[in-house]
Amino acid sequence: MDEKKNKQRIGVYVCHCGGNISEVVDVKKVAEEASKIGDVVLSKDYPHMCSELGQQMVINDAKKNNLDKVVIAACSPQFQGPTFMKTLEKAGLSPYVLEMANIREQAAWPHFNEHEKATEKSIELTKMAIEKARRDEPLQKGEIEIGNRVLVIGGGIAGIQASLDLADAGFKVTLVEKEPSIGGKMAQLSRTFPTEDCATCILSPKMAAVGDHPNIDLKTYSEIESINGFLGNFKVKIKRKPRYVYEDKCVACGLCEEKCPVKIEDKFNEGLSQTKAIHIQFDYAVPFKYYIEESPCLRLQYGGNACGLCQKVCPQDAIDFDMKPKYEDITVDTIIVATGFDIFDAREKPEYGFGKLKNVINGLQMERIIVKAAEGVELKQLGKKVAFIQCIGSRDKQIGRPYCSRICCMYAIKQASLVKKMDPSRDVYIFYIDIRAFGKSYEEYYNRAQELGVKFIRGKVAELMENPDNGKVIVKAEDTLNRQMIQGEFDTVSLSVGVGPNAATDKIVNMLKLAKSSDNFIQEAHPKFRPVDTLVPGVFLAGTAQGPKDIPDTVAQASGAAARAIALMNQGKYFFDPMYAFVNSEKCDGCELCISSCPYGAIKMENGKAVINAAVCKGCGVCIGHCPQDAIDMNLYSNEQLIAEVKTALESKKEGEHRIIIFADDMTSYRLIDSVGTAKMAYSSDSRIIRVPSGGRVTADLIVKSFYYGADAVIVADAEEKSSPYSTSKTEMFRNIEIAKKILTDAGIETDRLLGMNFVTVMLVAFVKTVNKYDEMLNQLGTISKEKREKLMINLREKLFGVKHE
Amino acid sequence: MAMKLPYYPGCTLKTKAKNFETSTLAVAKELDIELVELPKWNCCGAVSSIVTDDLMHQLAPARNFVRVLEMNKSGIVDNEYRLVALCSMCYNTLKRTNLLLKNDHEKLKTINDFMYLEEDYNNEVEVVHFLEILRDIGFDKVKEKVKVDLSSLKIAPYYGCLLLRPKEIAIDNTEDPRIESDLLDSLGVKPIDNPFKKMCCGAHQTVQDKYAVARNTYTIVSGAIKAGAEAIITSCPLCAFNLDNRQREAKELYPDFEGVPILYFTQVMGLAFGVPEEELGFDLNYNDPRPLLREKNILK
Amino acid sequence: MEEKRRDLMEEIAEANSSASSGIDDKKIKHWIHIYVLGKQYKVPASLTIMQALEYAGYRFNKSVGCRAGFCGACSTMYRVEGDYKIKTALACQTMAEDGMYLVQIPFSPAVKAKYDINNEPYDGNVFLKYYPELARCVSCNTCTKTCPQDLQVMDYVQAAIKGDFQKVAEWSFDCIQCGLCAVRCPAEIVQYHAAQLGRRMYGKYGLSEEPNIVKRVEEIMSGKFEEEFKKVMSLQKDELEKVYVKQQNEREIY
Amino acid sequence: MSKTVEITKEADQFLKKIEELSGEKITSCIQCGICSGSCPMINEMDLTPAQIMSKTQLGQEEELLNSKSIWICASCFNCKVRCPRDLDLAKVAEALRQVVLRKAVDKINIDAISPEEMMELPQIALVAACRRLTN
Repeated sequence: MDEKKNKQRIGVYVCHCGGNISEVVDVKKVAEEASKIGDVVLSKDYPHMCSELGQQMVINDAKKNNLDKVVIAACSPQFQGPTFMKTLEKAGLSPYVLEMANIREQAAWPHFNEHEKATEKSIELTKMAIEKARRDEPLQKGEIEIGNRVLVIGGGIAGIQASLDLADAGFKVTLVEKEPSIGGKMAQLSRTFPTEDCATCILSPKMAAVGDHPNIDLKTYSEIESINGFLGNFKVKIKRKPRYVYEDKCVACGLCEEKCPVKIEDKFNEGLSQTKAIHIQFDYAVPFKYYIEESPCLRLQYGGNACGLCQKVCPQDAIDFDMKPKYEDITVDTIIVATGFDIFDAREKPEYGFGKLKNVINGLQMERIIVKAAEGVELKQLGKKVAFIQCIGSRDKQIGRPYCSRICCMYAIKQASLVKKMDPSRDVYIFYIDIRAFGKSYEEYYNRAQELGVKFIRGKVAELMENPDNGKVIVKAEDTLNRQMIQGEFDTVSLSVGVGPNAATDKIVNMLKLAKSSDNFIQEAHPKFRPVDTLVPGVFLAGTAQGPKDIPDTVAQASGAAARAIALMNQGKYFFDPMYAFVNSEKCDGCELCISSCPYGAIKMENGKAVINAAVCKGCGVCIGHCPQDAIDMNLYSNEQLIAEVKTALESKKEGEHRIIIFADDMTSYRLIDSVGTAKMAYSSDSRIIRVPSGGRVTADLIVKSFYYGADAVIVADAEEKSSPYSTSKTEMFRNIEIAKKILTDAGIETDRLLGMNFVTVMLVAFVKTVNKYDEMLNQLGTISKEKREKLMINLREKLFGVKHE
Repeated sequence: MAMKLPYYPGCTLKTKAKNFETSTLAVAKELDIELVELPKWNCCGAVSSIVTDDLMHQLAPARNFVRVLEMNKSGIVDNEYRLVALCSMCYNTLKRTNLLLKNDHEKLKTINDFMYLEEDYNNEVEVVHFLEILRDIGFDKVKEKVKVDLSSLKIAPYYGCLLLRPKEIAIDNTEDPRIESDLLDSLGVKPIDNPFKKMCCGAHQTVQDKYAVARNTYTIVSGAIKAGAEAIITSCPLCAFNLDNRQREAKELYPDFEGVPILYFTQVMGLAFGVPEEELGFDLNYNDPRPLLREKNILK
Repeated sequence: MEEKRRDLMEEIAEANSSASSGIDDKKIKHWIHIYVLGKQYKVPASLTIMQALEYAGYRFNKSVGCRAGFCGACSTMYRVEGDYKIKTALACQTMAEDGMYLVQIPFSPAVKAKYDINNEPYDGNVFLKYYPELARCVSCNTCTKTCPQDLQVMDYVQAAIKGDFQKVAEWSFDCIQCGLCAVRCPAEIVQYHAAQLGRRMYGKYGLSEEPNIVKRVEEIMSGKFEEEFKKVMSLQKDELEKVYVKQQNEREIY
Repeated sequence: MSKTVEITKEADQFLKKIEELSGEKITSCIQCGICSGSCPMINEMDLTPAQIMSKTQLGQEEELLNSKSIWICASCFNCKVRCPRDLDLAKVAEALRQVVLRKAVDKINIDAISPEEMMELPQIALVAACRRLTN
């Protein structure tokens, strides 16, 4: 390393920032101090580094003095970092050999009233940057080849829309649907609010389009078995369940169904009618082909030559009872998850008697009844008095579904309007908690329903009972606006059931290592700005898999997901910062501890050694603290670099002075500290901020060593869980802190000196208070004796990992 | 080898509901369960105190838990910390205090400090209801003991509140309980589903406003009758009192109201097991069930 | 050893004599301080609380009775310096200690129910019928801690709630009705009256008749003692005194 | 004639007091009224359970403490197991009762109960009544 030192040629530039810095910090002195450090071949100060001229100067110097590292002491790297990285590229250098000393946000501004200190701090920050730069590698941007193959999981309206958009844009889509036909829940619906146009009429053309789109490979009655790999190279195994009918041969003549002796309940009609063991899922199914349901079919149950009538009558002999599941392997570049929702099973709320009282139905059954009624088929008599009960399986902590399902109010209003229109003499009530008509022209639709004479009672019905004499349903509730109990008998009560993630969702979530939000739906990358992305590159969300949605939102989001996928694939390449961890295979002893620590499944074992997939790794760095062999390290924030920064920060600590080392995560805390500076909020100038990718990157080892090198207090500042891009960072941070605290205690050092904190970017005051509190605390505690500090290092690795690893 | 369990009778089972206790002990014997009464147990307080700052009323249950510890110490029971309650109110009160002390170590400490004359309680005890014990040993076991054919009887289970609510103490699904009808099934009795089986009888309101309670009694009992029940079973002496004795007031309010006998579930078990009539103490039931039972040739 | 013991006995004798016969204080070696109604008094050691109070100049016309620990009239409540616990005692039975803060409880405000046990059914609910507040017991056990007779008061209260006459009667048998339990009870129960009801009911219905008593009652009824009675009634005061003394002395024999 | 409720500082203090006593976050009630629908004593009540919640939020102390409802509540917990916000109204009612009882008020005079009834009542009835209705 020493001899490496000698080879380096580092250029240092100190920026005045047009007075912002120079009015507080003695920039000349900073430049002068920097120049004294080995390998610094030039050190200048300049009014405006970010100006055209400033950048040009760097380029020229770099070429003239063939610099191999550049340190710019100016504003926050969050601010002008990207600019100067480009500058370096222009100078023919790797953009990753740039280090910035943040002397504006971290020195000049927060310590504007103590010039001395500000200058000292600036000098140290610059030194730290130099030491980090010294250890920078001339890395290049990582990149992956991406093709144009997309997997869409789920053939509901979301999946259909996304597939069509992608296919139309010329991408190759594989659409996988577990049911025999695409269409999803929308296919079951009667009409759509607020326009009341029939769902079938607007859906079936799209389904047909999917059916015969050259760019769409439709795989119905199929399930995803496994997904491996990553962006640009997802390996997918698909299970084709046996239909027992050859799709290519079947012409849907229907003879088989006529002959089939086995009647079963029709799931598509939510069990309100019957169909045969061999049937087509519904009238406009795509593909419009027959299939046999396994369990009820006599032949498939008893084998031999039981029944088999369908086979006998089939003119196409398309029926094959020996059909087996087929497995297909495909490779895709991106994936759109559109697994959709399931309605709440009202039997989980027995007090409403669903499945027990014959006149209590759920919202989806009501849809089917309305559809069929239009066709002249009466699946169930609705009678003259109909009640809708809202929020069944929504907004209900009792069953762990505290969220609003968003669609129930509107579909109930729609259903109420339709049944009222069917028979205006009907008395229709909606019992609600709040009517949420949030969408475009929804409120107006709500109003039309009121004008039709639908009565809205604000009160949640507590339980339903049957009048044994006439089988009618007794509904009792408080009219909370009237402050009176009201009661009535109804011919039909429809439970407006809420929605939850589809039963198939978890399987997919686990395969892709996606995150789930507290409501069990899939977590998007950012609730505001990345609503259809996931944290897994190349995986996008469409429709209700991400949360309850109505059809317009679902379609919009589906198109959004398609667009995001297209934007990514069109580049043909995927670039990413080389900020990833890697394993030193000499040191690795294959203990596999790191594998479980990685939330993204980026680490795999290859012939006895752990290997990290750079493309999958997000660079959170939590794995590093898990390696007993110290075999894992990462780019941009290597162990050596962080230690060097810590050392430098503490070297020039004077007698009686103390230092608070603050590790700040790049995403949130570091920016927060910038804002504190920008707001010129003063905090202890004894603090030294060290930028890290995540709180979880700060290993116990690093913390302990910080104390060893003379830190009097260490604060690890990480993003509040929700605003952190790294799912496990918070927990890992506290894990490391716990370990470190034990070691501190062993050495007789107060654990109060170590703090882990989670911030969001607006917690300016909280930050300032914390740092100043620590400043005061240290005034009392004083510095840590040398003996104690040395005690820390005795068998450090054993202390860190319990047992000694050979 | 009989299963020996610490047993908490509760005040009422020593007085107004003697028949509940005698019948229970009788059927327990049949099932080879020995219910060992807690020494010097004290009244649980009947209702659990539910304001945050009232510890005084948690004392009574806590003391009884200490009694269980003593029973184990002195070897009266062998490492058996399940405390069996019969009366629903006692069950609820004991169980809730037990939960409270499990979840709140501060309060547990305060109580232990206050009861400095007793040995410390450290959440050893688990409060269970006799019905749970029956379910644990299995209703099929119960079935084996049936000697008398009760198939002609139509009985509606009544749960009331305190076996089911709040959820954390429920012995069965809070909204759709089955345990009592399962029991009746195993006894060869036809269980009748009463939609009002979970409705509160009015509990202690019976003291200050008996007619308010009578109105509930009317709803609950006639609900059962409408469903075709000839009798109702319960496991709570207060429910029993309200559903049984308050039929008197109900008749005042609703002249055409016809009552039915109210039985403790253990009395029905006793009948099925052929336990001698005197141990079932039908004389204490306000509406005498014996005529019905004779008419069905269950009693001579 | 012997020596020591004698000294002690002398001390006590001395102290007592000084207390009762008011011999001059100079002779007394051992003093303690007590507080009565907040006022400090210096009194000789080794007196009962009652004697100490009298030494301090209090004259009892209430809170005193048999002076032998039977009548329960001299209930006392006190704390001792350096101990938060509130203590109870019978003033005539307990030695005064240094640093006692004392108050006499001449009477506990308690209403006794009126009943005629001959017209009461032998039914457990009788307790609640006359003393419904029993139902308010919170099992705090304060009564037991308070009882100067060391009775398990809470237990017999609980027995009363359960309507167990025998337990109430047996567990409350030594009650002297001092009333301290009732004064301290947070549920405002009058334990000792309930206990008395229990004992009476048990006595009448719970126990079988005692043959000797039956026999003696018959004798009385049949007028067996009329003669003697008349004789005594006819005596003059001085003669009567003689008889009394004689009879008392005969007592001494056993 | 409808009267206007003043929103006062005291009102909030009363709310806080009840929230503390009951341990329930009364402000999170959404007034769905399912409690009223679940209440077995509703026909005996002047204020519905849901009203009790909203009035407590507004700190209408007098109206609440004088209401019949808080004394009719039999603590059957049917509202608690149904409340979509998992609030325990039985606790709220008990808290309100305690506010009254702790002023050394008894809601029933157990001495006034007729001897006949006293002989008939089961122990638990009286014990429970004392716990819920006397101080």
